[in-house]
Amino acid sequence: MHVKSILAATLAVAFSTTAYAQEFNDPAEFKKQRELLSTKAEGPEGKPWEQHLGGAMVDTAKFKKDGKHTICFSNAGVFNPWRVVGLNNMKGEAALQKDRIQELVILDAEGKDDKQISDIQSLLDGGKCDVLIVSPTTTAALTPAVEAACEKLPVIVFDRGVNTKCPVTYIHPVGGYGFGITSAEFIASKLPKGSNVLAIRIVPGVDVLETRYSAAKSIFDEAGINVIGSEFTGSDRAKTKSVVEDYINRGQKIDAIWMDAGDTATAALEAFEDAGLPYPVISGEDQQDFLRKWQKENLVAIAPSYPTYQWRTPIIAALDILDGKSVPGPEWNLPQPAITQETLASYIDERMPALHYSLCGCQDLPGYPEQWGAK
Amino acid sequence: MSVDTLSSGRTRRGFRDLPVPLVVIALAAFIYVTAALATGQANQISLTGLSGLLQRTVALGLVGLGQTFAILVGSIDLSVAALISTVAVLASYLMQGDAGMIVPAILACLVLALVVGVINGGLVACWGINPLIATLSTGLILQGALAAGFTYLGGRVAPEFQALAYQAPFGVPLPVLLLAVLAIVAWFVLAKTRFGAHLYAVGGNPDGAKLAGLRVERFVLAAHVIASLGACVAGLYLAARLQSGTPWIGRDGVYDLESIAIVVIGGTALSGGKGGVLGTLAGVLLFASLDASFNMFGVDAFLKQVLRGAIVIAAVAVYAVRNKGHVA
Amino acid sequence: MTAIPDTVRPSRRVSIRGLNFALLIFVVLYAMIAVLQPNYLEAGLFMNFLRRAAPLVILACGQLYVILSGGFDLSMGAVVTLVVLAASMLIGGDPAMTWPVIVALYAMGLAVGLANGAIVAFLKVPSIIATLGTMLLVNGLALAWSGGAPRGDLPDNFRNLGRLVLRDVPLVGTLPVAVIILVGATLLAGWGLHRTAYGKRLLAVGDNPRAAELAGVPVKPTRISAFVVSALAAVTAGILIGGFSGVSVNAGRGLELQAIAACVIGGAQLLGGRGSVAGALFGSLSLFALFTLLNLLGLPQALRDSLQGVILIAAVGASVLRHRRST
Amino acid sequence: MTAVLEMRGIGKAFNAVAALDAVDFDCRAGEVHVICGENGAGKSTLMKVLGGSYRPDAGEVLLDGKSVRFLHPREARAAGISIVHQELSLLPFRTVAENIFTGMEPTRWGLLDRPRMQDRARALLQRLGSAIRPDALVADLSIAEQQLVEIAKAMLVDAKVLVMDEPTAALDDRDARSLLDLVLRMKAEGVAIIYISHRMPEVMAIADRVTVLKDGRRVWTRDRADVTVNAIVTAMVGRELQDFYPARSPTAPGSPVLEVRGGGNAQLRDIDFVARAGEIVGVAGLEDSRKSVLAQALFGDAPFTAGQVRIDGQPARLRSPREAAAVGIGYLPGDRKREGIAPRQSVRDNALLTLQAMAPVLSSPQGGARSRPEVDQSLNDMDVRAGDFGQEIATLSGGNQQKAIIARWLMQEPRVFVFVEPTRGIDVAAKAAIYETMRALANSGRAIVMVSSDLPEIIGVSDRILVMHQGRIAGELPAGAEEGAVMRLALGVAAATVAGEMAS
Repeated sequence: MHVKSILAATLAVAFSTTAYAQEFNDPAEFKKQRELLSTKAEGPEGKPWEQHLGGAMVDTAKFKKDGKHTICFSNAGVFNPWRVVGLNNMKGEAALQKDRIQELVILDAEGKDDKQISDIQSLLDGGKCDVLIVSPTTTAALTPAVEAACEKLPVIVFDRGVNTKCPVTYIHPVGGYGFGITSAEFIASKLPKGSNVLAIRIVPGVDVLETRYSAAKSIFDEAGINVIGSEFTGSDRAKTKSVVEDYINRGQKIDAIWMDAGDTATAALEAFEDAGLPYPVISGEDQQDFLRKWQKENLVAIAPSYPTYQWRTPIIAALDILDGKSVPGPEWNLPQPAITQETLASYIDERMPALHYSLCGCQDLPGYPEQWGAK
Repeated sequence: MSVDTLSSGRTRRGFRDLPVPLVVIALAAFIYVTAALATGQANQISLTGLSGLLQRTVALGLVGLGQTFAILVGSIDLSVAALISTVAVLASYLMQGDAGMIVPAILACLVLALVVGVINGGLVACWGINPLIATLSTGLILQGALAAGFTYLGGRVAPEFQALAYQAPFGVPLPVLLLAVLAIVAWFVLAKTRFGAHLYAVGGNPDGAKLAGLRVERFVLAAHVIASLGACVAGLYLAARLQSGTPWIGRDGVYDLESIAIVVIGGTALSGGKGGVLGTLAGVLLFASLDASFNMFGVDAFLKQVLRGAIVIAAVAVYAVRNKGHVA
Repeated sequence: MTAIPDTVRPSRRVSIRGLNFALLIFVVLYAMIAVLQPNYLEAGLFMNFLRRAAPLVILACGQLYVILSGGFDLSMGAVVTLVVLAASMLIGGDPAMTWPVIVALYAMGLAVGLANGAIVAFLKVPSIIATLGTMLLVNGLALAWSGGAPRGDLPDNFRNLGRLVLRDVPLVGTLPVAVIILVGATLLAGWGLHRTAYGKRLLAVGDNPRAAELAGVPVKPTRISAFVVSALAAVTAGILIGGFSGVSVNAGRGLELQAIAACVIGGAQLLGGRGSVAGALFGSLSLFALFTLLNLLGLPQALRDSLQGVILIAAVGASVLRHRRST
Repeated sequence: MTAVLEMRGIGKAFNAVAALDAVDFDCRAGEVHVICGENGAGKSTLMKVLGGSYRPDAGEVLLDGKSVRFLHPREARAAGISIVHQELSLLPFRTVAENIFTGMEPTRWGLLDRPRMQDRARALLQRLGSAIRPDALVADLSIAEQQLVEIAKAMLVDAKVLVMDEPTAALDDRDARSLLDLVLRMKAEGVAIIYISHRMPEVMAIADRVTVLKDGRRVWTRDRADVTVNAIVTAMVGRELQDFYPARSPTAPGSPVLEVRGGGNAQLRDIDFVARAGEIVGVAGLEDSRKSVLAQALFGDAPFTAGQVRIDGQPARLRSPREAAAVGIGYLPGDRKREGIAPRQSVRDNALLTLQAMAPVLSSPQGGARSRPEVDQSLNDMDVRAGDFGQEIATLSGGNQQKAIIARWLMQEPRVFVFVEPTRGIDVAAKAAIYETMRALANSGRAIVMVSSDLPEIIGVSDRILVMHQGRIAGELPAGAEEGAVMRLALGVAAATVAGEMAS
C-alpha cells in the first residue's frame, strides 16, 4: 500500500511541478511587477492608498450623482486576520466620509462563491445601491455576477480581480510576484550560494499565494539557493511550528525561512528557539508580532506586504466615481512597500494586537486604535 | 421492534402533530417576510427577490436530496463536500471551455460519482465500516487527490454550460427548476416505487428487511450511489455557476455538515426509515431564508454563525424533545 | 435473540481488545519513523514527539468519554479555538492573570459541556447535530468576541505549559511540561473510566441506556457528564496548543475529527459501549506518528490527507474483520 | 401423507462449537409439528437454516422432495417458506399495509399499487380475525396487534411451510388463544406448520407431532398421542422434573412491606394493594390491561402522579427508577435484551451495575461489593453458567442473562422485588430455577410482585392474584384460583360478582 501511495505521490508531484510552471509562472507579469516595484507613485504624499503606479485614468462623468450615497460591498468573507483588519479599514474610511455616505451595506459571503453570487444578485434586487464594491472569493466564479452588476451600477473590484474589463476600476497592490520578488531577493542577498531555505506556505492552488511562491522560487533558483522544502500549514501556528521542528530534527541546516504569508512567522521562529538554534534569515509580513520579535531579537529579516490599506481605496474611488471625478483605471495599481530594518521602528505599535497589519494606513481613521483591537 | 404504545396523548392535537416539513416551511416564510418588512425591503418579496431566495437553495438542496437517501437507509455521507469539489474541478478540466465536451464531461463526472458511491456503499454495507468513518475517509482521499492534482487540472467550463446556470425562463432560474424536477423525481421514487419502499424498510429495520427477503446491502449501496449523484449534480451546478471549480468549493460551502443538518431539520430520522425529500427541501429553504434575512438585517459574519448554530439546535429540538426514548 | 446465535461462544475478554491493535500500529509507524530518521529513537526527540501529540491525546481521551456514552462531540475544536483566543484576550500578557484566567477557561469549558449535555439529554437532539450546532455557536462566539483576529497576548508562564522543556531530568534527560500534563490527564481519564463506578455507568449508558436506567443509573446526568469531561479535555488541549504555538484563530480547526479518528483506531466502538483510554492513547499516538511519518517522507500535503483516509479505513476495517471473525 | 419439507443430517457450527449436529426433521402438509427444546438447544438455528439466514455446514434440505440450497432469506421466501419471527421485524413509521408487503409490494406499471396493497392487507387481517386498519401506523399499534401484522406478513405468500417461532411469547391469554385458532385453520388449509413454543398447554393443544432438540441434537420425534408434558420436559432437560412450581411457604405472610393507596397516573386509576413480607403477589391481565404500567409505576419508570406508596410503613417517593432502587425496590424488566442487559459489558459488570449506579460516582467499580470473589459468589449462587464472568453477557443464554440480572438486584438487597414476565422466552429448566429463586426471595422476608401474561405461571406461583382491567385492579383472587375466574376478571365481565364473592 505504501509503495503504491509513494508512487502515486511521485506522479502527482511530477504533475504538480509542471503545472505550477504553466499556471502561476507568467514571465511577462513577473517582469511587469518587478518594474512596478520600483515605479514612482503618483498621488498625495504619505497616503499610499490614494496613490497609483502609472496607468491610465478613466472618465466617470456618466456616473455622477447628487446627494448622499449608498455604497454596497459584497465581501468574500472575514476568514482571516488580514481581511478583518481590511474590513476595519474600509469601515473606518466610510466613517471618515460619513457626511457623504448614506449607508455602507456589507454582505459577507463567508468564503462561498455561490453565496457571493447570490449576495450580489440580492444587492442589485434590493435597489438601494448607488455603487457596488466587490472583493471576489475567486476570480473566475464572480465574473458573470460582476458583469451583470456592471449593467446596472458602477462597480469597483479590489484585492482579487475578475475576468472582465467592465468594472470602472480594479484596485490592487503590485501583486503576488512583487511580494515574492521583494522577499526572495532580500534572502538571496543575505545568503551565500548553496544555502538552504525552507518555504512555509498557507494552502496550495490559490492564485495570489502561488504567484508569490513561483516568483520567489525562480529568484532562489537563479541565486543558487536550495529550497529544501515547501510546506503548507494552513495558517495554523501549531502546524507551522511542528513542520519546522520536523525539518530541524532531520538534521538539515536551515539558513532561511521564506513565508508566503507572515501570520505564523513567529511560530516558525519559536521552533528554532526551542531547539536552541540561532534564528535564520526570515521573510515574514507586516504583522505586529513579527515586527516586534524582529526588533527584540535583532533578526535579519524583511517584511514584504500585501497592504491592507487597499481596503480604504474602494470607498475613496466609489465617492470619486459618484462625483464624476476620473479615477485611475481600468487598473489601479497601489504601491506595495516592504518593511526593512531601516523603517522597522516606525511600524511598531505596542498597543496593537499581535496580528494587526502595520501597513493598514489606518492611523488617521476615526476609532483608531480601539476599533482595530488595541488594548 | 417493540414500540412504546403506552402514550395516551395520541388524541391531543397541537402544532407538533403537523408534518415537520410544513412547519419548517412556514417558519422559513415567516422569517423571510418578517426580515423583509422589518428592514423596509418589501421588494425582496417580489418575484425576483424570491427567485433569488430560491437560487440560494439550489446547491445545498441538490446535495441534501442525495443525503436524504443515505440517511433514510440509516447511513450518512460525509464525503459529499469533497466529491462536489472533485466534480466541479473535473468538469471544468474536461471542458476547457469547449461546448463539444459538455456531454462527455458530464458523463465522466457521473461515472466518478458512481464509483465513489459504490466505494462508500461497499465500505459501509459490505465491509461493515461505520459510515461516518468510511465516508470521512473517502472524503479525505478525494480531497487529497484533488489538491495534489488540481494545479494540473485547471480549466473552465464551456460558456454554453455556464449559461445554463444563469438562464431564467419565465423568471424562474433554470437551476431552481432543475432542483424542483430532481426533488419531484426523488419524492416519486421514495413514495411511489418498490425501490423507495424497500429503502424505508432497510432503514427502519435492517434485520427485518433482510428476513423479508430484501438484499439490504444492495439498498445501502444504492442509497450511497444516489447520495454521490446528488453531490455530483451539485458539483456540476457549481461548476456552471462559478465557471470553474476549485478544490475548496465543497469544503468552504460546508456541504457535508449542512446537508446533514437540513435533512434532520426536515424531520428525517438519523437512525433511518423515517422522513423524506419534502422535509429536506423545507430544511434548505429555512437555511436560505436565514441567509437572506441575515443579509437584510446586516448581521455580522461571526454573529451569523452563532445564530445559525442556535437555530440548528432549536429546529431539531422542537421535534426531538417529545421523543420518549434515549437519544445519544 | 436473533442477533445472538443460540450457542455458547468462546469467552471473550471485554477490556483488552482494541488496545493491542492500536499499540501495534503505533509501534510499526514509529519504527518506520525511526528507520527514516534514527534520531527519533533518542529520548529527547521521543519526548518532543509526545509533547506535540499531547493535545491530540487529551482530546481523544475526552472524546472517548462521549463516544462510550453513545454520542459524538463535534464541538471540541471550537472549544480549543475559544480557549486560545479567550486566554489571550483575558490574560492580555499579564503573568499574574494566568492562573485566574485558567480557572475561567475551565468554567467556560464546563458551560459548553453542560450545554451540549443538556441539549442531548433533555432536548433529545442527536449529539451529532447538537454538537454541530454548538460548534458553530462557540466558534462564532470566539470570533465575534475577538473580532476575528487574535488580540491580547499570552505571557511566558502560560506559554510554558505547552512549551517549556525541563532539562537534565534523571532517566529521560529532557521532560516537556506538556508531557507531564499528558501523563496526568491520561492517568486521570483512565482512572475515571476504568477504576470508578462512574466509568462503568458510562459504559452501560452507551451500551444500553434503557437497561442502565432500569438498573438505577442516572442516565441523563451520566450522559451530560461525558460532554463535560470532553469539554474540559478540550480546554486542557487548548491551553497546551496555545502554549505550544501561541494565539491563532484556527487553533482548533479539524481537531474534533482527528480525536474521533484516534478513538476509533484505538478500538472504541462508535455509538457506545466498548473502548478504553489506553486504546485512545495509542490510537492518537498512531495518528500523530502517521502525521510525523508523512512529514518526514516529504509527501505533498494533499496526499497526506489521502493517506490518512486510507489508514482510517484500514484500521477500522481491520477491527471490523477481527470482530466478525470472533462472532 | 408425504413430507413437504425434509431436513436431513443438518449440521452447523459457530467457532467450532456445534449448534446443530446431524439433525433430521420433516414436516407434512396439514400438520402442526412442534419443536421443543431449551434455549440454546438449536431450535432457532435450525429455523434460520431453513429460512436461508444461515448456510448449513452439513446435510441437505428437501422441499417437495427436491434438494434446495438457500443463500438468502429471499430465496427461502420465494420457495414458499414463511417465517413468523420471534423478534418483531416491523417498521414503526410505516403503515400496516406497507409493513405486510415489505419486499413483495405489488406494482402497476412499475409503480406501487397502493389501493391493491390496502385491499389485500385488509383481507388478510380479516382472515386473521383482526380489525386493524391497513393505513394505521405500526407505531400506534399494541404489541399484540404488531404480532398479528407480523403473522399477516408471513401469510402474504401462499406458504407451503409456515414457521412460527414463539408467536405467543408477547401475547396474553386471550390473544394467544385466537392465534392458536388461526394455526388450526391454516393447518386445515393444508399448510405445513412448524411451531416453536415453551408453553406446554399450547403444545399439547395443537401439536400433531413433537420433536425435542437438546444440545443441537434431536432427542426424538413422536406423534401427539405418544407424548406427555412430562415426557417432553424430561427429554428437554435430560432429567425428570418433579415439581414444576415450588411449594408455597407454610408460614403466613408477615407485615406489609409495600403499600399502595389510591395510586394513579395517566394510565392507572385507583391502585390499592398491599404486598406482605414472604408473599408473591401475582398481577394478571390482558395485554391492554396496563399491568406492565403498574410495574413501571412501582419502579418509578412511569411514576404515580396520585396516591401514596409506603415501603415498610415509610412513605416513599418513586419518581424515577433510581429513587425506587434507593428505597429498596428491585425490578426485573420484561424485555431482557432491550431493558435488562448491557450486552457488551461483562457478566460481572452487568451484575454489579445497580451497585455501581447507587455507589458514589468516584468509588471503585466494585460499587461497594467488598471484593470480586464476593461478586462471583453471588453469580454462582444464582447458578449463572459462564466460562468466565469477564466475558460479554451477550454471549450467555437468555436464562443465564436473567439470572445475572437477578443477581444484580440481590446484591442491592431490596425489600420489594418486581418481576415482569420473568420467564418469557426462557426454557423449562431455567423457568423452574427462577421460580425457586422467587420463592426463596419471598421466604427471606421480601415481598414479590410478579406481573405475568402466563396464566399457569400466575396461578402456580402466586400467593395472591391481582387481576387488572383497563388500568384498574379489577379484583383479587386467592392462591390456586381457577383460570376461568382470572379470565372473567381480566375481561371485565364479572367484576361486580367477584367483588361480591370476595366481600362475603
